[in-house]
Amino acid sequence: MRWIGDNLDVIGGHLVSHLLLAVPPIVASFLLALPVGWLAGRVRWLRAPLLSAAGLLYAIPSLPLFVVLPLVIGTGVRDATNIIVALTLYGLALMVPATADALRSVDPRVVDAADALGYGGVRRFLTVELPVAGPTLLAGLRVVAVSTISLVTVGAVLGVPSLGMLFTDGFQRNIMPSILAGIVLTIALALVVDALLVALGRLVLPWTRPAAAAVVAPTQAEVAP
Amino acid sequence: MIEFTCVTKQYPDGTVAVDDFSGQFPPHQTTVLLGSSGCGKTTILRMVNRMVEASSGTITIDGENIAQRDVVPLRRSIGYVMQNAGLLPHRRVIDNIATVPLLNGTPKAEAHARAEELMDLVGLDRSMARRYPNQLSGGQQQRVGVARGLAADPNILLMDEPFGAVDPLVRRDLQAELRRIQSELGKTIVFVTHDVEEAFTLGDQIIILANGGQVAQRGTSEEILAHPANDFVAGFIGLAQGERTLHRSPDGGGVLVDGHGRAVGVLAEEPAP
Amino acid sequence: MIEFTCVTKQYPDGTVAVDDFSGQFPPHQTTVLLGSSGCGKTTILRMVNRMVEASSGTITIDGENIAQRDVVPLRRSIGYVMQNAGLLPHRRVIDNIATVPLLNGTPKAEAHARAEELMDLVGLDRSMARRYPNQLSGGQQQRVGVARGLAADPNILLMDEPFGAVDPLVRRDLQAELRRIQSELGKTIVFVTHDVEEAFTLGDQIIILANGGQVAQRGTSEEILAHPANDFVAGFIGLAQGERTLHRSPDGGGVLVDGHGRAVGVLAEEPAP
Amino acid sequence: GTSDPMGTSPATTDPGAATGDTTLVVGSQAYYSNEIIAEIYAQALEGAGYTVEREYQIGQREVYLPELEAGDLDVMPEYGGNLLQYYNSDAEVTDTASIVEALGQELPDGLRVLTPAEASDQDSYTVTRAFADEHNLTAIGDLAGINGLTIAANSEFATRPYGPDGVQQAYGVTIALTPVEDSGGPLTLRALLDGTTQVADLYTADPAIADNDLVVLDDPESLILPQNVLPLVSERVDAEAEAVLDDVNAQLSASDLQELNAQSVNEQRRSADIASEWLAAKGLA
Amino acid sequence: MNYLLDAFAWIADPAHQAGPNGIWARLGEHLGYSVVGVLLACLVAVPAGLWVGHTGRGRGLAVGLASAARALPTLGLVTLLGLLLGIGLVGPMIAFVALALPSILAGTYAGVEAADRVAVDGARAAGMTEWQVLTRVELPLGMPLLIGGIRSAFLQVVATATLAAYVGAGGLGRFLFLGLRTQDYPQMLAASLLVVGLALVADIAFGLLQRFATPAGLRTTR
Ligand SMILES: Nc1ncnc2c1ncn2[C@@H]1O[C@H](COP(=O)(O)OP(=O)(O)OP(=O)(O)O)[C@@H](O)[C@H]1O
Ligand SMILES: Nc1ncnc2c1ncn2[C@@H]1O[C@H](COP(=O)(O)OP(=O)(O)OP(=O)(O)O)[C@@H](O)[C@H]1O
Ligand SMILES: [Mg+2]
Ligand SMILES: [Mg+2]
Repeated sequence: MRWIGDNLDVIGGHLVSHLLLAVPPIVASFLLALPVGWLAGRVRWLRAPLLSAAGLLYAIPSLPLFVVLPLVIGTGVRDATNIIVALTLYGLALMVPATADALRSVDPRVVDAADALGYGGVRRFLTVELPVAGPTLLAGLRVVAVSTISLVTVGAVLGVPSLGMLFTDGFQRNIMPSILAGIVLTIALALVVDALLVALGRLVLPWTRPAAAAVVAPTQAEVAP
Repeated sequence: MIEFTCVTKQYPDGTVAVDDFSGQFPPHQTTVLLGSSGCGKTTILRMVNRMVEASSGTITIDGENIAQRDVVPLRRSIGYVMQNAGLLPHRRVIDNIATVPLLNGTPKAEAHARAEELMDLVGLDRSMARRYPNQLSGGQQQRVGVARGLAADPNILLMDEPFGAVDPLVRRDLQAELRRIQSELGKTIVFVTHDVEEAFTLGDQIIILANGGQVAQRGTSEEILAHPANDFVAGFIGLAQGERTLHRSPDGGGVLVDGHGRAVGVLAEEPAP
Repeated sequence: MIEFTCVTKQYPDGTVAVDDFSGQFPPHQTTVLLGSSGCGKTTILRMVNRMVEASSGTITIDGENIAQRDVVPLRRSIGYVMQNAGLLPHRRVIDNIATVPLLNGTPKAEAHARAEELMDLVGLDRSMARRYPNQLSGGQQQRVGVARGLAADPNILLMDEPFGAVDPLVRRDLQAELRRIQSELGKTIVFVTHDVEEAFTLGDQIIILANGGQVAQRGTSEEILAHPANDFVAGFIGLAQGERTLHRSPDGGGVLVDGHGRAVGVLAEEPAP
Repeated sequence: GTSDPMGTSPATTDPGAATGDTTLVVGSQAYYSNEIIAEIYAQALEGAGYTVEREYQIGQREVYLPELEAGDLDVMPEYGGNLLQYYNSDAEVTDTASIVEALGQELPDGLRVLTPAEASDQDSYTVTRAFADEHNLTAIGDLAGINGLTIAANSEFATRPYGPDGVQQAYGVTIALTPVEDSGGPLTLRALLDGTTQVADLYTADPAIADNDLVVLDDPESLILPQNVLPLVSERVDAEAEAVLDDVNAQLSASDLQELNAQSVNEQRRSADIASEWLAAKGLA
Repeated sequence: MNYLLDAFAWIADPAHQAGPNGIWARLGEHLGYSVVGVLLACLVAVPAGLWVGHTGRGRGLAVGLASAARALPTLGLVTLLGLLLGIGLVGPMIAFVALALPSILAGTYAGVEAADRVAVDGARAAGMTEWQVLTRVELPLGMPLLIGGIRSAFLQVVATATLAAYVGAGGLGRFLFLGLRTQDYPQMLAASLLVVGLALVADIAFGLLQRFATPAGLRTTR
């Protein structure tokens, strides 16, 4: 444990770079998944292939992806761009199906009502379907955020600074506290970001607040003991 | 005046929901489309604001063929109240009511002021303005739906079983409210229901539909009750089952019972007021 | 005979749904619990088969305190029909009907044979036996629900707004069917509804409930109509609004109109049969 | 021309405008021992008035060599044999001098290696003291005739001249490979210590060898490539900087490297502290 | 693109296919590790998920745990377990199980919860015991979601099972690491392609299974 006290600056630096590496792919996969998920929900015959393709992205082993991706996108292996693009791909693997589900789960009666009120197509998508799908989108985004933060650590193998460096270095030098600190901080960072997303959700999706739902007609069914 | 001429609707899966329907919905009156489930009531109603496109035939509003009009302005010019209120769950009550004026570019303050007046009109407390739909009871949601339908001050109001999902006490309230509002505003209302009582309560004119949007009879409730056009109509409104043939109960007390012996009401000796 | 003595139900969240309810449901009769939404009807009903446990008070069936009985055999011995049928979506109609006999270990062939008889009884074509619930219309599903409730030949049948979700024509059919079945079988039925007409049609005894399961009045439909116990009851059954006070229409033809001028029926001169 | 929003890669300076620039970028592998050497180089260069940027813990050669070629890195501590092998896996050389010479031809334009140090960190056939005593082992050839031998090493060990095929030919030793991919790290060591394998490929500067009293078997046929430490540098390393690095390398002995590594692993000290102490002790500070 | 073609050529080369170090053997090992890892995870996650879904208790805890398990960095876990356990399959297997847990747990309780509440209520009122409610109603109705959870868990484990080779075990990771270490990129890519191919086949198989497990009554409509 002494090691941790002696290396707080190192750990802190890794924590910051970790966060900076994690945020762009989380945002990017959310934004990119919107059109793809929309397409998967809208165009019937595209649905299965798009969702399968998204699922398979997740099956690409990360190490080779990090090494080969630069050949495709023309960056250096250790470039943040490389890591961000790779993590965005993994994020899409999770976010595309989540988005498709979320958009499909919008009550068709709400969409119908919007049509009947005279919403145009784009406006309806942006101001009705998207916000109404918000809670489900948020659930998907939370999964993406947590797993992206966990995946950032893999970059350490290539020399991209992140909490993962506490694993590689701690491993070589047999410093258990280093590895443990890395694991604990990664999980903590993920949970903090997750909590922030939940808070953000309450802010931008005020109608889903539990206090709001409390006045709804109560359910009839009580689960008997 | 809304006028259907030989309108047919066939859905892509081949279902002919409405077959050669013709009919007029006179201005400033409530026309009720009455019929059992699946007979095509909703389809007819939704053809008026082109939520459903007619397969053939013409529909005119004040003589103008609606097929020539842009759908978005057409829809904004017609009020539409749906069974489950169809409110936007992510908008506050006040914004839900003001939806169409806001879409039309009315300044927010003005739209909201108008929405508050409408809340008064439909009997909603203004304190509910900032709630979300899921914070309201079913009956309150329905009132919001009616207010929204009236927000752009449309000449035409389409109502598709608007009170179908609320409990009977509340339903009776809402019907009374609608009658009051209609007596004030005099809109052209097309009202869909499968509830005979409701149709008789609200309709200036009633169109009883059989399957495929076939008109079985049209007229006022009294015309229909006194002279049902055929067995189908008599059965539908309950005459055939003896439910509308009332007898004095042998127990006395002026209680009237129907053909099943079920108590229905009390006979007042003086004629109708 | 089912008997409630001073039964109270408070839900974990603090809602007192039923407050000190006492009452009897006589054997071989239909008792209707009538009241508006949230007044505690379902809670009372579900305490009979211990789907809801009473917080205090005793409930006995034929003198035996149900709290002493094992819930599983208790529930299997009582038929239960729910609003939306509550069928198992992954079981065929025939298996849905035979659920309880199969649970009780009745051989499959025998249980199925019995289930087919029940299909006849509730007016379902046997050809539907191998369908899944989602391949049936709402009214058909409801018939399956009734058949399932009767499958184990229970003495008691609990029915919670069993016909609430179907359209009025079908509903009238189902009510007639139930009356026929009851006249054949003579079960002890507890029937929950918020529809006054339905209560008057089906109930040998009617218990009108106010909030918290407070008994506002109990009696036959004629007793209640002739002598409503108080304003609440009069309002609830529509007497106060003039809906049950019928006048002869000035148009003649024997048409009777209510206080709103709505046509309700035709007066027959001879007294009830 | 690479985009770099996070600022994780070195400030790229246009190679064309490099003349007179005294900022040098020193990198290291993702290997603590390499980082210590890099830090020694870095501090020595700073002592000579250079501005130094540090890019440590850069994965493997496939990651940092392209960056060197691209001019993003200027100084990288390397190991002669492996570096040559990266560019030419068929190279048949066995001593440091010829390795340096061969590198002169194999290295891409713009890169060169400087004078190697005595210190080296090379592959080995290492056994436990008990196993060595039991079978009377001092050299690899003594393993011949022992049945069921396995060695824990990285997977590429199989393709090396000193791998199972090589020792079979040169020494008549039959040995199977258990691939463990941590490059002689803790897993390899553990496999040896808990008897999963009888032999392990540890790097000779690994302090674990002394700590666990392990025996490094001799290689009289010189199958194992020497891995002397040598700086791989870019064109921006001028004569003056070269002299600084040569001075350091002249003092870096094999035992020094082991001692430096031991400080890092056993005392968990930072490379910066270890490096500055060593430089001071050698009078290079 | 060239690399990709070379990778396909590498796979097609018969010399790389047969034998204990061949593609088929490694594929078999890889599949074996994945199946075992996912099965072990099922052993824990399915009962736990059923309990959470059925009783509604511990849901917050389950969600939190699933989230934490998702955040658990595999690299950290593998290095930690390496230091603790040395080489061998045990360490990676623990990592695979940890990786598979969240999806299976979430799929299971979501599946049970998604079972139509009215149907469940009806089953209970008909006199089913809690066990019968769970096994005859909630489980069959929740099966598609449960299998969906296993499906995504399996995909993740297949991708990660390459790590087994890091600590001396087999699987397609062998090709991957050898290719990486010797700059034999076609071999490394070939390994990745094989992993993705395996995932594709598994995905299709699970898709069929999911369709097959969807109760007939939920599939057919009028
Ligand atoms: N989008 C559609 N595609 C295919 N068939 C449809 C569609 N919408 C309705 N139908 C069919 O058209 C017929 C008429 O439907 P419609 O909704 O107009 O009936 P309705 O009278 O409103 O019934 P309800 O009282 O149940 O609302 C029905 O047979 C229905 O199944
Ligand atoms: N599980 C529960 N937890 C808390 N409160 C409940 C629960 N179930 C019912 N309630 C409350 O108890 C009261 C009575 O409910 P109950 O379902 O018995 O009414 P009901 O008369 O059947 O109404 P409805 O006609 O709407 O079915 C209501 O206020 C309801 O909100
Ligand atoms: Mg309709
Ligand atoms: Mg109820």
